[in-house]
Order: sequence, then C-alpha cells, then structure tokens
Amino acid sequence: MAELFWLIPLIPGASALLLVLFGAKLSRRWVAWQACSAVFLSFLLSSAAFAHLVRLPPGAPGLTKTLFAWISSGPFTSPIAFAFDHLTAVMTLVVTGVGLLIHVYSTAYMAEDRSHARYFAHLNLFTFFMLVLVMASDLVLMFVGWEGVGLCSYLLIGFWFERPAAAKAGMKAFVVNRVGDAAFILGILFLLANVGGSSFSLINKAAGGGLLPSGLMTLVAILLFIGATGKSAQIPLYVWLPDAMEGPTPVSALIHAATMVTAGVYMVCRLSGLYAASGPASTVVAWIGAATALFAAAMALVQNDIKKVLAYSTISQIGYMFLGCGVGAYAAGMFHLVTHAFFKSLLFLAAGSVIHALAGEQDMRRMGGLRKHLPVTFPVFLVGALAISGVPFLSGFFSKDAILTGAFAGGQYALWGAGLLGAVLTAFYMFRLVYMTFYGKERTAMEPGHSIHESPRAMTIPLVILAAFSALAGYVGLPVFFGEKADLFGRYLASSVKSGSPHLAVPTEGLLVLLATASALLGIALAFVFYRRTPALPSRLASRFPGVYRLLVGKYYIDEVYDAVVVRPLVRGAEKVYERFDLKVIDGALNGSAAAAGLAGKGLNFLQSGLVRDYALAFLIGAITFLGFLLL
Amino acid sequence: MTTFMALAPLLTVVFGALVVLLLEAFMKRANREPLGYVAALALLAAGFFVIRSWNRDLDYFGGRLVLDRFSLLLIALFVILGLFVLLMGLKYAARQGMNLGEFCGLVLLAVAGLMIMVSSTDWLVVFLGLEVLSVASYALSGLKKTDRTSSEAAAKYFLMGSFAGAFFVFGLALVFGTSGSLDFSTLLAGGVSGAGLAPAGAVGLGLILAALSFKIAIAPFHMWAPDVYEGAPTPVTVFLTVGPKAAGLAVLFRLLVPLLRNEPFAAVFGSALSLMAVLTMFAGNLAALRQRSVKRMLAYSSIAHSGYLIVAVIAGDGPSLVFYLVVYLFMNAGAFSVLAAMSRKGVEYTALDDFAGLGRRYPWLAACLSVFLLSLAGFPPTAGFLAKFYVFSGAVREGHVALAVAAVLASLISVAYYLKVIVFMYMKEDQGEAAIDQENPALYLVIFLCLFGVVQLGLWPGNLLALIRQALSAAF
Amino acid sequence: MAWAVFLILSFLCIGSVAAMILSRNQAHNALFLVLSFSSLGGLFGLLDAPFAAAVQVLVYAGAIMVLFLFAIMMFNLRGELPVRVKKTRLAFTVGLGTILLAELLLAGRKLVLGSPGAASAAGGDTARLGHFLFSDYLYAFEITSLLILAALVGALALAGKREGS
Amino acid sequence: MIPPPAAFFILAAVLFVLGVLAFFVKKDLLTQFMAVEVMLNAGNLAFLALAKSLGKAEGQVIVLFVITVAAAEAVIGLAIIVLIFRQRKTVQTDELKDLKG
Repeated sequence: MAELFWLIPLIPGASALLLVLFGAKLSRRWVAWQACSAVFLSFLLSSAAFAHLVRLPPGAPGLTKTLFAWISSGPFTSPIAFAFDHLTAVMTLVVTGVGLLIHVYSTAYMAEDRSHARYFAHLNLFTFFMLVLVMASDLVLMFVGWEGVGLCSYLLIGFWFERPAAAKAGMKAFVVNRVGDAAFILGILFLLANVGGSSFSLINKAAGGGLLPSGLMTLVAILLFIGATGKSAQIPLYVWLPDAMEGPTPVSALIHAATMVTAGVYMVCRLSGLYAASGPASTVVAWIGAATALFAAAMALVQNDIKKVLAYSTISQIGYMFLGCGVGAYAAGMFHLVTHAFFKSLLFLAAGSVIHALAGEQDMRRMGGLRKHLPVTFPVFLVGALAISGVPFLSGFFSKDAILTGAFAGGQYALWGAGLLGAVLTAFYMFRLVYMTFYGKERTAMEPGHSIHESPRAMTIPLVILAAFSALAGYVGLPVFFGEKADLFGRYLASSVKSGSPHLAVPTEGLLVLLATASALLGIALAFVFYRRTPALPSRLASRFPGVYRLLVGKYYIDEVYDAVVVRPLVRGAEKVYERFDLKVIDGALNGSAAAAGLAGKGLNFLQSGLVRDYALAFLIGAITFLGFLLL
Repeated sequence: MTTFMALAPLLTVVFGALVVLLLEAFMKRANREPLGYVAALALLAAGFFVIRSWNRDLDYFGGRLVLDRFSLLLIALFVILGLFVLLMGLKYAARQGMNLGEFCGLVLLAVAGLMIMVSSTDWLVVFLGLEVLSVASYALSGLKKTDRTSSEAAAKYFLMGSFAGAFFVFGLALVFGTSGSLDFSTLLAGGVSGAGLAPAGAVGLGLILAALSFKIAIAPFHMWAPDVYEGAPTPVTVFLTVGPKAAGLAVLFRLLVPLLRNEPFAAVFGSALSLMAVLTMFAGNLAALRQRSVKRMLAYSSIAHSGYLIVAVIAGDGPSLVFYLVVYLFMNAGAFSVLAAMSRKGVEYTALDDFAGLGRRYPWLAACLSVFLLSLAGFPPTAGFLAKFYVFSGAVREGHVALAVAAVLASLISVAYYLKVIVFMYMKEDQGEAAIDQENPALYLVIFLCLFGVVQLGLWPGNLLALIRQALSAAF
Repeated sequence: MAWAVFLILSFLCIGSVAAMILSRNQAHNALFLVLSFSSLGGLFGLLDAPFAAAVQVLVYAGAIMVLFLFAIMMFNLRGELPVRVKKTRLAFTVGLGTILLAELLLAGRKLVLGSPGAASAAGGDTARLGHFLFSDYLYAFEITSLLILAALVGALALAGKREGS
Repeated sequence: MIPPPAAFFILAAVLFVLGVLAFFVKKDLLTQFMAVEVMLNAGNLAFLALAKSLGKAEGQVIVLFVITVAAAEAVIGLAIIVLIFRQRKTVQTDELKDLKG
C-alpha cells in the first residue's frame, strides 16, 4: 500500500472537487461522511507509507513518485513529483491525523451551519493543498501548496462573511500573506536563475557544496524566510493571525494552530542545507523567532478573548520553533511543531467546546467556574495547558527543552535566556486562562432557556484523543540523560534535516531541565497567586494603597491590579511596540497602502475622464517623452 | 521555399470572408447561424494550411511574406482566437441586435490583418496589415448599433486609432529616410553593427513604437483601451484584448530582439520600455481595483497583462512571450465567455452585483469563472501561474531584477480584484434575479475549451513549450 | 522661381490649416482643407512626384474632402458652434507641440541638411512607378484591396440602413 | 533653383504639429478627423522629401499606399460619425463620455 502514497493528497482533493460542484445537492450527513472518510483514507495511506519508511534500512532514500513532467523544457525542469521521506512523514501524519480529528469535531460543531457543504469543501481543499505543500519534492510545487493553503485560509477566515469583522480579517490575512508570498516567489526566482533547478535536494546540495555565492544564499534564505514570517505569523507579518480568530474554531485549530502556520518552520527544515550554510540568515531566523516568542507571549497576557490568548500563544510557540531552527536544532524545531500541533489543536478545540457550551461567548471575563459544567472539556484543557506550559513529563516539556538545550549548546545564551523567560510567560498566561475560565465565580450571562452543557460525543472524543497525544507524544524525543539513543525523534529525522548542535554533558543538561521546569512552575505559581487566591492579594494591596483601591473598585479589579503591578512593567514595552508597530505601522501600512492604492486608482480613474482629448494628450505626452529619451 | 502556397492561410480566410458576405447579402432566412459555420470552416481550413506549412519555411513576394515557424505559431493562435470569437458571437449577435453576417465577415478580415502583420518583416506590409485590422476592429466595436456605448467605443477607438496611425506614418517616413528601405533588417544594420542608430532612425522607430504600443495598450498609450473594451460587444472585446496585443508584441519582438542585444541601444530603448512596462502594470492593476463592472475590470486587467508581456519582450525571452500569449488567450477568452453567457435578449449582466450569489444559481458557470480568474491572478497550478512564472524567471535570469520585482508586486495587487469577483459569487447573497438565457451551446463549447486550455497548460505545458522552443530556435 | 512657388504653396498650405484651427464653421473647415491639400499636391509636384501630386489632388482634395462636405451638409452642423478651449490648456498643448516639432526637426536634420536632393533619380517616371507597384510592392498592393473591402463592409455595417436599426 | 529637401521636411514637420494642435483645439469628431488627415499628409510630404534627398523613387509608391489608407479610414470614419449622429444628434467629441472611470 505504501507505493500508493502519492494518493494521499489526491483523495481529499477529489473529495473537495465533488463537494464544490455537487455539495449543495448532497445531504448534510453525506457531506460530513465523505469529507471525513477522505481524510481518513489519507491518514491510513500515510500510516502505511510511514510503516514502510521506518522498515527501510538506514540511509535509504524515501519514497518518490513522479506523476509527470510539469515544466520539462527550457532553462529548468520541475516535475510534479511527491516525495515521502522522514521529514515529510512527520508532517503528513500530523496533517492527516490532526486533520481527521478536526474534521470529525467539525461535523458536530458546524452541524447547524447554513453553509455546511461549503465549509467541508474548503476544509478538504485545504487538506489537499497542505499535503501538496508537505509532499512536494521541489520548491515550485511547494509554492503551489503554499498559495493554495493561503487561499483556503482566506476563504475559511471569512467563512462567516456576513460579519464585517470576519470579512475584514480574511482580507487582512490575505494581504499580509501576499506580501510574504511576493518575497517567497522572488526567492524562488533567484534560486532558479542561479541553481538551475528547484528540487530541494538540488538546492540543499548546491548550498552545502558552496556552489552559491554566500551573499546570494543569504538573500534567498531571507527572502524565503520573509515568506515564512507571513505564513507562520512571525514579526513583522504576524498581525493577521489574531484577527484570523474570526473564523470557525475548528478552522483556527487546524489551519491557524496545527498545520498551515507551521508551514514556514517546515520549509526552513526542508531547506536546512541552505539555512545551515548561511550563517547570517540563520541568525535572523533565530532572533526573529525569539523576539516573536517573547513579544507574543507578553501580548497573550493581556487578552480577554479566549481565542485571542490562544492565537498569541500560537505565534509565540512558532517563534520557539524558529528559534530552534535558527540555532541549528532543526529536529528540535520539528519536534516542537509536532507536540504543538497536538496540544494547541487540543486547546483550540476545547476552547471551541467552551464557546459552544456558552452559545458563542468568547470573553473570559464572562466565564468562570465552568469546571463543574464541562466534565470532559475541563480535564483535557488542563492537560493541554500543562503540556504547553512545559510541566515535566508532558509533551511540551520535552520539545521545549530540546529547543532550549539546542540554543544553549550552540552557545547562544541570550537566545536561551529569552526562551526561558518566554516559558515563564507561557505558563502564566495559560493558567490565567484556566483560572479565569474554569475556576472562580460563574460570571456567565446566559439567556434564559439556555443551560451550560457539555458538547456532543463527536466533539469530545477527538478532544480525548488529542489529550492523550499531548500527554504522551513527548516520549519519542527524550533528553540525553535517558540514554544516548533516547532521542528517537532526532535520530529518526537525522537523514532528512541537518543534525543539530553537539550534545551537552549530562549534568549540564540536567541543570537546564531543572531550570526549564522551574520556570514553568514559577509561571503557574504566579498565575495561581494572582487569579486563584483572588481575595488575598488585592485586599492586602488595597489596605496598603487605599487610593489605588478606590480607583480599582470595579468588577474586574484583579485585572487592574495585576495590570498595574505586574503587567505594566513587563508588558508596557510590548504594548508600546504593539501600538507603535502593529496599529500604527502595519495597520497604517495596510490601510495606507490600501488607501494609497485607492488614491492612485482614483487618480487614474480621474485621468480616465472619458474624453478623447485627454487620452490623446496622454498619448502625446508619452510620445514626446519617449522621443526625448531616445534623442538624449 | 518561395511558393504561392505561402499565401494559402491568408487567402482562405479572405475567401471565407467574401463567401460569408455574399451569402449574407443574398440570404433571406432569419436564422443566420449557418454563416458562422461557414466562417468557422474557413478558419479551420486556414488552420489546416498552417499545419501543412509547418517546418517548410515558405515565403512569397520577395520575402515580404514569410511563413517561418514563429509567424505560423502566431497565425495558429489567431485562428483559434477567431474561432472562439465566432462561436461566442453565434447567439450573442441575434440577442444583442448585431448582424451575424457582417460580424463574421469583419472578424475574418481582422484575422487576415493580424496574419499579415505577423508574417512580414517589411514595415509597409506591417502598417497595411495593421490598418486592415484597425478598420475592421473599428467597425466591430460599433456593431451593436442600437447601443450608445458600443458606438461610443467605435468612435473613440477610431479617433484615437487614426491619431496613432498618423504617428506611425511619420515614423515610417523617418525610417525610410534613414535607410532607404522599409525592411526591418536594413534599419537594424546600423543598430546591430554597434554604430548605433541615427537619430532619425531612432525617432522614427520611437514614433512607430508609440503607435504599436497604442495597439498593444501599453501606458501611457493605453487610455482608449478600457473604454473600448467595455463598450464593444463582448466577443469583439475578446478579439481586441488578445489579437492586436499578440500581433503588436510579435512585431515588437521581431524588431527589438536583435536590437536589444546591442548595448547602447538596449540602454536607451530597454530602459524606456522597462519604464513603460512598470507604468502599464501598475496603471492597469490599480485602476482595476476600483471598478464595479466586471467587464471594465477585465479590461483594465488586460492592460496589466500587456505590462507583464512587455517584460518578456524586454528580457528577449521569446518562448515565455508566446507561451504567455497562448495562456492569455485561453484564460481571457474564458473569462469573457462567462461574461457573455451572463446575458439574455437585449440584456447583458456585467456589474459586480450581478455576480452576487452566482455560485449558488449557476454553479458550473461560477466554477469556470473562478478558474479563469485565479489563472489571470496567477494562482498555481493554473496556466496563468506558469505563464507569469516563466516570464518573471526569464527576467531575473537576464538580469532585469528590478523589473521582475515590480512585476511581482503588481501582480500582488491584481489578486485583490480578481478575488473580489469570486467572493461576490460565492459569499454574497444575490440581490436581483439576473436570469440568463442558457441556451447557447457554442458559447459553452468555448468555455469548455478555455477551461481545458487553462488546466491542461497549467499541468502539462511540456508539449506546447517544446513546440514553441522549436519554433523560436530557428528564427531568433 | 521654384523657391517662390514653394513659398507661396507652403504659405497656402500652412495658412489654410491655421485658418481651419481658428475657424468655427464646419463647411469652411472642409474647404480650407481642400485648399491645403491642393497646395500640398503642388508641393509634391515640386518634389518631382507628379504621380503622387495627381493622386493627391484627385483622391484627397477631390474625393475624400467632398465626402466630408457631404457629411457636413447631411448633419447640417452649422448651428453647432464649437466650444472654445481653455487658455491654459491651449498654451499647454502649444508648448507640447513646440517640443514635438523640435524633436522631429532634430531627428531629421542629419538626413536632409546639406542634401541637395538627387534630382535625377527622383523617379518622376510614372511607368517605373507602375513597375514598382506590381513587383516589389505587389503584396502591399494586394493588401490595399483587402483594406478597402474591410472599410466598405464596415461602413455598410455601421451606417447602412438595415432591418433592426 | 528648386528648394532643398530640408525645406520640405521642415514644412512637413510644421504641418504635422499643426495637425496635432488642430486635433486638440477642435471639439467635434469631423474636424478632429480632418486634423488627422492633415497629419497623414504631413507624413506623406516627409516621405517625398526624404525620398528626394535619398534619390529613391519608391517614396512615391508608399505615398500612394498612405493615401489609400487615408481613404479607407475616411470611409469607416464617416460611417462611425453618421452612426454617432443618428444616436445622439450631435458629433461633439466631448459628448462621448458614457464610458469612463
């Protein structure tokens, strides 16, 4: 069955085509079944191919299948060819596996929606393009998937286009991504002009063999990385992702947490030969990653929308992955990608379950005390939160530790420190979310007739499965003091990506693990102090500063206190940056460029007055200028 | 080989036009559709002669008519274009009050003009071919005689076209005065030898280029184009957006490629053309952003595509130029065909609002239009992506990096307005009921063929590219 | 003597075009143009191109301009006074025209300056022209037939009275 | 003595520019088209002047073709003007502004 692996992307593609064309005529039941089984088939095939792959002797190349010569004549060739090597296998299993769970979850979540068929058509189409992206054996075909997932993401963010916010968010995602894509395509063009081909092996070989001038290599690597910052929501092109939460929650889980947004990390790992050969580009990747990880974590501290917290958290975690790639720990980056796919989609889906239970409420200030009402959602959410915070023996602990160890081993102590600080913040904002949502007083404002209820089985079963993976997935990549061979994941990927930095001595690594654990626990403890033991801290503060207290007598004074005492010093910088950068520069540039384009268009339309003599005048001026140019 | 057979494709088309016009004059039946079939037959016969002449390098009239593979390729393109336009017009003519016989005859004559233009290297012949094309297109744009916009388009096109034509004539005079001949090669003798062109030759060429740019719709000579494309009957718009553009670019390419290899010349003409290319791409795309009529939006998009095509000319990249032209024929004709399908007797739906909810009401039509628009926007894996990709990578390879960057940025803008139509079709509720008359088999055939072309060329471009390469290897 | 003829004819030619620009009467415009084109015919003659001169007078001044006059009569446009162009716009256009003129003269100066004109080879011989027309220019000649066909069909299609219009 | 070709060429250039000016000053289809005819004639004069300076007789033949083109354009042009007049009862060029923007 493994040799049929090239059908993996095609099955969801065919299903999407059928749904686009006939979706309106099919019954809801049928649509849901078809969409899920297409992804399920892909998942089966991926598993078969993966099983085949791990049985191959070490050093053997993976599966490849050239469907046909796509661009076969001319200065370069680019076949439509799928490859299935170790790196691809990881991504494919994540995409089909997590994708399947999210498809199943969606059958319940979207059951009532008017555009049910359109939703599943887009979701299948997205799966198709995502699989093309990860299975492409050359950069041009990868770009096909790259553009395709962008298109689907845009369509799905704007799914509820009746809401102006959704339509606007879709547009914003689209525009920002196009900026990245422009850089990406330029990178491809430069590569083609200089390497003479676009297959990954060729590029990595050319880069590794020193066949390319280093300046060009850096330029290409940075251009491609700009594309990645667009797709993976890194500084400076991250601004679309928080707004993308306007889409349906399963979409946020699949596209904006587990798969599409990590495509940039995958691309960097795929081209690890190129990035490893270009020091400056790697440095840029690492620092952008670290800056994003810190900055987005700080932003997550002050969000009140449950999905926005998770969105900023995603940005921050992807920053970690880039940090890992930038310091040369590509396998660690991929490892975190995988564990993140599990726990973040779990968190999103669980948040979706919460929102579902509260009939669409997303503001955490109107939640609280939900743990009693949601007996399944709460524990799985807790597992996810513990995993992302890096509490020992859950998946996030191992993968985050692998990245931090990689940074430390590479001698990048500043980056390591930033990662550690980020870990504290991560634990803090995650448990702030947990305490605000599931503990404390019930602050829900439900309409009469509604009651808070646990979600249906189709939603909770995927949650439980994801929770199991979030807890256990880390054991494939244990740190070195479990034995030289404990890092299964790293060894597994060794044939596909550049190997990382040298191993540390066991005591050093042990110390690092302890520090990482301590920072996670510190974050959780801080959150506990501020949000669980609510009466103690604010009243003590209030008695000491009566003026401040009077000021803060409000409903949500906790937030205010916390804002004044903790967040301001820590976050003010981030917020300033956010205000300056996101609101003024990026939004300004977006609105500005839209306005400029509009203005230019208006000007052009004004010139296009409909009067022949204006047209002739333009002709005359053009001709005179042209002739003058020729005469000079 | 010098033989009378070199005239066969041209004569077939002209003969077809005469037959159609005579039949039309003596025909009493109300249903004129057989005339369309006769015209299509003439084009098919011409296509047959094109295939027969392949690889034979026929010429006649002392080398003033040359059927090398480059011109044959373009003639084949024009034959397909003519067939599409005829098929689109079969029902359209009756519904929108056009005389089918005259329409078919004029289309054939215009195609003859295009053929003349691309198969000669003599300026006088090119000029006369251009005039045949122009005169026929002026009439074609005004063929919806009861429609105010159609006749306005004809008048504007005519006035601006004859204005540009006068520049062409003066340019011809200067070129003639420089070299004593109107053949491309004698004029180039000075330029290619490195001596550079005499100022008179350069200015003469400049005047001619301005007039050709007018036909191709390159800024700042493009201003007539949106008005004419919008006002002309939709099948005619397809003809105007593809035919004159392709012929003008072919002439430009033949002329400029030897010249642009020459350093001082390339510095002057190359940079002037680059400037115009950038201007064209941005003018077309920015103005398209604001349009509320899909037809006018596509008109501006056509201008933007002229800009991308010029990039291929500047890079001297013949294969990607021809490939882009072929792809553009399919995706553009496809998009306009769907537009033509959005009509019923006396009514055409071209406003953006008319497309709202089309995805629900006419899913097939909407799906086809989406594919064409995505291709125009350059989304992979459609043919439009490959075409753009080829052109841009050629530009980078030849060192025109800034031009490639500008082109990528410009196409970035273009996606916004193409996608707007798709959003309207699938994500908006329909307001009125734009009930369309679906009985139009010939038109659906065109849509299908275009769809086939866009998908086929996007996934399996190999055969066509090999053919183009083979055709160009000999000529340039 | 020839200079005098040249000067008179150029004056007539330019003067009548200038008059056309200034005049507001359509019919007068057309008549000025006839005058201009006739004097151009004379200039053609001076350039040893008697055949072109004859065609100019017959076809242009004779046929085409008469067609124009017919059209003017038909539309009965006398009542329509053309609107004046704005002064700034006029000045701008004149400026552009001056630049264009300078460019054209600059371009042509090398070609014509100092060339006395090869009087002998000018080819006033109409027989030779006929020979040219049916040898080197045969293709072009054939194309003109196509051009006229297209113009006729087009004119009939647009202006002909048919059913439906 | 016959004036040199240079004189004729200058006249041609002046005539061409006058034609361009007339095209901009005039505001009805008919006269604007007449201005184009002036430009075409200027081209013809330039042709003959340059042919003379080169000593090439072909200039005359080409002029013949240009005159034919002008005739063909006049035919189609007048037909279009008739069409416009029938619809709008005017031939003012500035009235043609349904299509714009």
